[in-house]
Amino acid sequence: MIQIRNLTVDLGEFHLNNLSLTIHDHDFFVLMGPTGAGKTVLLDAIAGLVPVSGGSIVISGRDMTTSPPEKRGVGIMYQDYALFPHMTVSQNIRFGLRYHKIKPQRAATDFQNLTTELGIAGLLKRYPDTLSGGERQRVALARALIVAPQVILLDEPLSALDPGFREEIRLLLKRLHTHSAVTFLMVTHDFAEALALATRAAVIHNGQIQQTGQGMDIFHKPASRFVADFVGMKNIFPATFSGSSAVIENLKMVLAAPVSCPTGHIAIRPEDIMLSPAPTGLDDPDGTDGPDSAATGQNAFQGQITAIIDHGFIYELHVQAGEVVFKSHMSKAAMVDRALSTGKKTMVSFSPAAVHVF
Amino acid sequence: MIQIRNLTVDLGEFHLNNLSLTIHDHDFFVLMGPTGAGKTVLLDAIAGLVPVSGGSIVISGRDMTTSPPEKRGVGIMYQDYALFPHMTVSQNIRFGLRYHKIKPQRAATDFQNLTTELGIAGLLKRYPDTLSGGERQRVALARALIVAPQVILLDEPLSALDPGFREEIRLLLKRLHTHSAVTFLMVTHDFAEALALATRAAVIHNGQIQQTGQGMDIFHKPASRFVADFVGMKNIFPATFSGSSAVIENLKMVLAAPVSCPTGHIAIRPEDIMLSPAPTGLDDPDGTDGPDSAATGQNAFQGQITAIIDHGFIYELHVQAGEVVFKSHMSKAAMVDRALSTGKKTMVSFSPAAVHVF
Amino acid sequence: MTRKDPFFWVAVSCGMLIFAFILLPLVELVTAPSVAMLKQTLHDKTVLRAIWLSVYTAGAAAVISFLIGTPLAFVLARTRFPGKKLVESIIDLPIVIPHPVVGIAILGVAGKNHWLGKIMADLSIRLMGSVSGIIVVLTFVGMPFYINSVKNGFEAISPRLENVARSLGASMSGAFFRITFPLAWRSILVGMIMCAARAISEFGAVIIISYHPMTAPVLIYERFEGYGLEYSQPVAVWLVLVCLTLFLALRILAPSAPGNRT
Amino acid sequence: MTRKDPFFWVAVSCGMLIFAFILLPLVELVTAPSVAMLKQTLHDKTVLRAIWLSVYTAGAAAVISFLIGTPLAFVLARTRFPGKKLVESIIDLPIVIPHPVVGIAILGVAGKNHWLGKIMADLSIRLMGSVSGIIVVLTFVGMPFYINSVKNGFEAISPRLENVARSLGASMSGAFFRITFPLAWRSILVGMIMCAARAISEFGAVIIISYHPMTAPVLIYERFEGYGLEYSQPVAVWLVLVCLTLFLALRILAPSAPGNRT
Repeated sequence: MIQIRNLTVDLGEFHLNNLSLTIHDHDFFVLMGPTGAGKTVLLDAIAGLVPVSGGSIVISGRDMTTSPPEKRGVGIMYQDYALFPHMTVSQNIRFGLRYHKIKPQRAATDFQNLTTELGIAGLLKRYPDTLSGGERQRVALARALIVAPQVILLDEPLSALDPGFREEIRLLLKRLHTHSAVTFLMVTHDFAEALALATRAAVIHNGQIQQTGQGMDIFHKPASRFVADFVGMKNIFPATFSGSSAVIENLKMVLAAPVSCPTGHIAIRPEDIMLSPAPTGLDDPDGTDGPDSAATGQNAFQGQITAIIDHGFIYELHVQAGEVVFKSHMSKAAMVDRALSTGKKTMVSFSPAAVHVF
Repeated sequence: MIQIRNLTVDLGEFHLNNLSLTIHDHDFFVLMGPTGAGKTVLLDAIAGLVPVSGGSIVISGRDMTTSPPEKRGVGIMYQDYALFPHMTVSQNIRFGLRYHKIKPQRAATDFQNLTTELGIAGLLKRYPDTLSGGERQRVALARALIVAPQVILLDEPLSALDPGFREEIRLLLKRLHTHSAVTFLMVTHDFAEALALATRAAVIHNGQIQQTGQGMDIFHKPASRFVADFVGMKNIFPATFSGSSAVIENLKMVLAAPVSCPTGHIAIRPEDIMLSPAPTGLDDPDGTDGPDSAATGQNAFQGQITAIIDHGFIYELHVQAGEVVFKSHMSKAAMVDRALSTGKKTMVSFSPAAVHVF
Repeated sequence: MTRKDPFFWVAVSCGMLIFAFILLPLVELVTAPSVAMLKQTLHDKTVLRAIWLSVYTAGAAAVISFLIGTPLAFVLARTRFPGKKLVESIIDLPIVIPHPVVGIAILGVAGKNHWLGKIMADLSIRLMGSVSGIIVVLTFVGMPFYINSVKNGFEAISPRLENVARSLGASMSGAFFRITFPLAWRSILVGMIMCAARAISEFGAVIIISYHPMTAPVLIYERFEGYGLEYSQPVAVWLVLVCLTLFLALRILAPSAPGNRT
Repeated sequence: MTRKDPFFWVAVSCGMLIFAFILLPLVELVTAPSVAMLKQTLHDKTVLRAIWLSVYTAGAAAVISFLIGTPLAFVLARTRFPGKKLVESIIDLPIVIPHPVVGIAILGVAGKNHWLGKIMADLSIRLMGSVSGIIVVLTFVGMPFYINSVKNGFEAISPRLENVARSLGASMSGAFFRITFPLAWRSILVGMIMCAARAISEFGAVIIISYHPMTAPVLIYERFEGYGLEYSQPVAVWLVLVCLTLFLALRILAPSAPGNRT
């Protein structure tokens, strides 16, 4: 078990601010957060690679706050794999063996098993710069795992890989976790990875933990404005509630269930916000992106498009209804076909079930 | 009129390869293409800033192929605006005046009108590094326009701006074009910009023009594999046709209209590819992303998810049906709700109208 | 890097040793002569004349480098051509030639056996034992520092600024003088200071070309040889102060990575 | 940059002038002595001894810099601390001190008036007129070049490699000797060559410390003073060849931006 209590690290740009977190033995714990949130600093702090200015780190009951990295039993795998370029694959993997009291015969067996399991037995004499990204990653994993650490820290292990490879490595990580006693702590900014791998997860922002729990819980029940934003709910508004209706600015809307507290926030995913071309509420007969909702939805407002932002594969449309700006996502094709443009009047609608309250 | 004939430029990394292009007087011509396609090299060649190794550039009937930049009457505005940092806004705008035979009184009036129209009359004494991105752009526009060039070249004028500003500058560019006799040539990698501004457009790739025409024509009727890919049709397959049906690999599908030639390509937008969870063809009752099509579509194949790629706001799913891999886009929420994952069996469907033939 | 490891303390000890090695002689040099002696040295006309000659000739070398080095630095910063590496190596050559050899090499072409020497003799230009000779050798040793610094300065200015200026009607020289030059003044100044700092320290090449008139380093050497350590120290202190002033100006003007310059 | 503009031709002319200025003296130097004379010079024991002394002492300075400069360079590359800029400035100081002043400053602490000189006298270490004295001044002038080069080399190696090594159980020194050092050998070699190249050219500081034993630059000076230009040139040619070999090695080993080093 890793117990982090009120950890404070100050590296100028990057910092951790009174951070507390508990990771149980054999968890596959995934820490999510945007770039600069402090994810890598936290890993470095657990590994003992940055000076800690306050708080404590206890690993398996021993206070490791000021222990040097080599005494912690914590393996680390960086995003760029950090293989030793002047050593062969075999030398890379064996690097740590001399520092651990592992019997030569045991070490040889472990080496054999690991390289076979990771599919790198054929690469042993090659140098890192001749390997593909996926191969490097496997070598880095083998190097970290052969010394049997208590914890292995993974810094965005999938983000530097070709999309086609990710799936394969994801399955490999899951298998390695299942077949070993090692606790995995992985950081990522990709939600899908977290959902696919994590036994538990947390969201970090500004050097502090925002929310801890199951991946699906965080996705469906964000506990704060930041987490709601992080899981992709672009429409977040402070609201006042009465029964199962909510008021934001001057717009009143229906919720799926009654809310007890009088004030809070509502959040709506941009995919759940429908735009229908005619302010009369008439259906789009083309029907490629769910016009049904516009017809049957109980929440519908008249608005005007104020901005169209290109996000590469989709457009984000900002629609002002009263004082409120709703953000909706639309495919390029749908936008071209409907000839939407700034200044155009449109209906905004969403179903009560799409409104998340926190 | 700008007539470019067989233009060849070789700058190592960047090159133009026998490129021909005609731009009419007072066009707002938009040149689209991916990074590295040769867009900026073409602008630099028209402005006379790179050595040309073959072909000719004729501007308003005069062969300018080897003229120095200062003799061409071609203004240029770079993406980073390239304001002179050691001069005030006023000095920047007036920079070109001394090289042009403009009467002082006329120049003073033009200066007044331009700065007023562009809303920068209040910034004249400030230095560029104190200005916002939008302000810098207006100053760069004023500097280029005050010498009344025949042509103004715009290098991705909107890409460095905050999304909120883009709309404003887009309208400004349209107004400036309408109110002046200047020919505008703009390069961009954003389709929406092209559609909003262009009177004519072209797609450039690998130093050559791929297709020229109206923006909407290029979007709806891509003439080549590259253009189809560029306008976002991720599913492009060579196909054989007979009547109104097409065969790709071993899959037979229905088209909206009969095709005369026996072989060619078909292309389908990833947004038009629907996935339905049950291989029985049963509808998804949730209905947020158009399940109707799956039920009514005449083209439906059984497949298996082979990869899930995170594109930030949406996921791209690769589904293998027979020998063919279809790519579909799906929102994060939809994917989480349906619990799709690699290896899962699913139905792929799309309407005959979604299949583009070329 | 944790402060507990013995390795860290080995490194710190090495650092202390190096600081002592560098600072002890310099501190001793500056503190050995009494203030009265330092003041008195300033009344010695020979010393003043030598320091002034050093400053003046080093300044002249910097100005000459500025005049003929700036256009070359600009071309090197803005064009690519085959053999550019060789050209840059040739410009760096004076840095690696041992200092007395520089003097001997220049005297080699200034003598009457060489066509250049004959032309100079016809024009009654004499390098041996003359101020012009000193300026020539100082320019020779200082020029590479000027060109490298200014080339880096020009490279840091976007060619797009010149492009825009030309599209607005300016000729190449117009764009250079109205845009590039005013933006590069800082690196030009740094280059001139580096050139002057290198030139003012020069001894080996100068003593070959000109024992008289005497520059400050030659005077220091003469005093040392003729009268011993104590008499050379006060002059040395004043020269070091001039050099440190230049060094300080350099650090202030060129704050980024000035480590391996000068 | 178009080749039509007059400005371009001004720049090219300046370039030609500078090349002539640099190359004419060097070509004349190398071609003036006949091959027979050059060969004969190599039979002169004094010349051979002087060149060997120069090579040997410069090499010793490079080795000393390697031994005590490497740990300091590593600490400077890996840590941030207040006053780091000052420390780096102190390391650069020897570059800006005029060369004869370096010799005088070092003699200042080696004399019997200084506590350090007394200790050295007790240990019967003599700097004046000794090989150890030459090595000390050459180390003084060469050390900054070594430290700056190796510091840059260490900075180019990702600290993550050391981090991983430590997470695998290596101590700080283990990580340094098994990872960082083997990866930095190229910049260490470049630093040693730069240090040696600077040291082998040194004249002003050496002539103060030691007229005898005679290094090559001092011998060239002596021949010039005693016998004239013709007698100094063959020795100069051989020394220049040694320096150019080092320069070439440097260019080959450090291909990226070696412009303003050496």
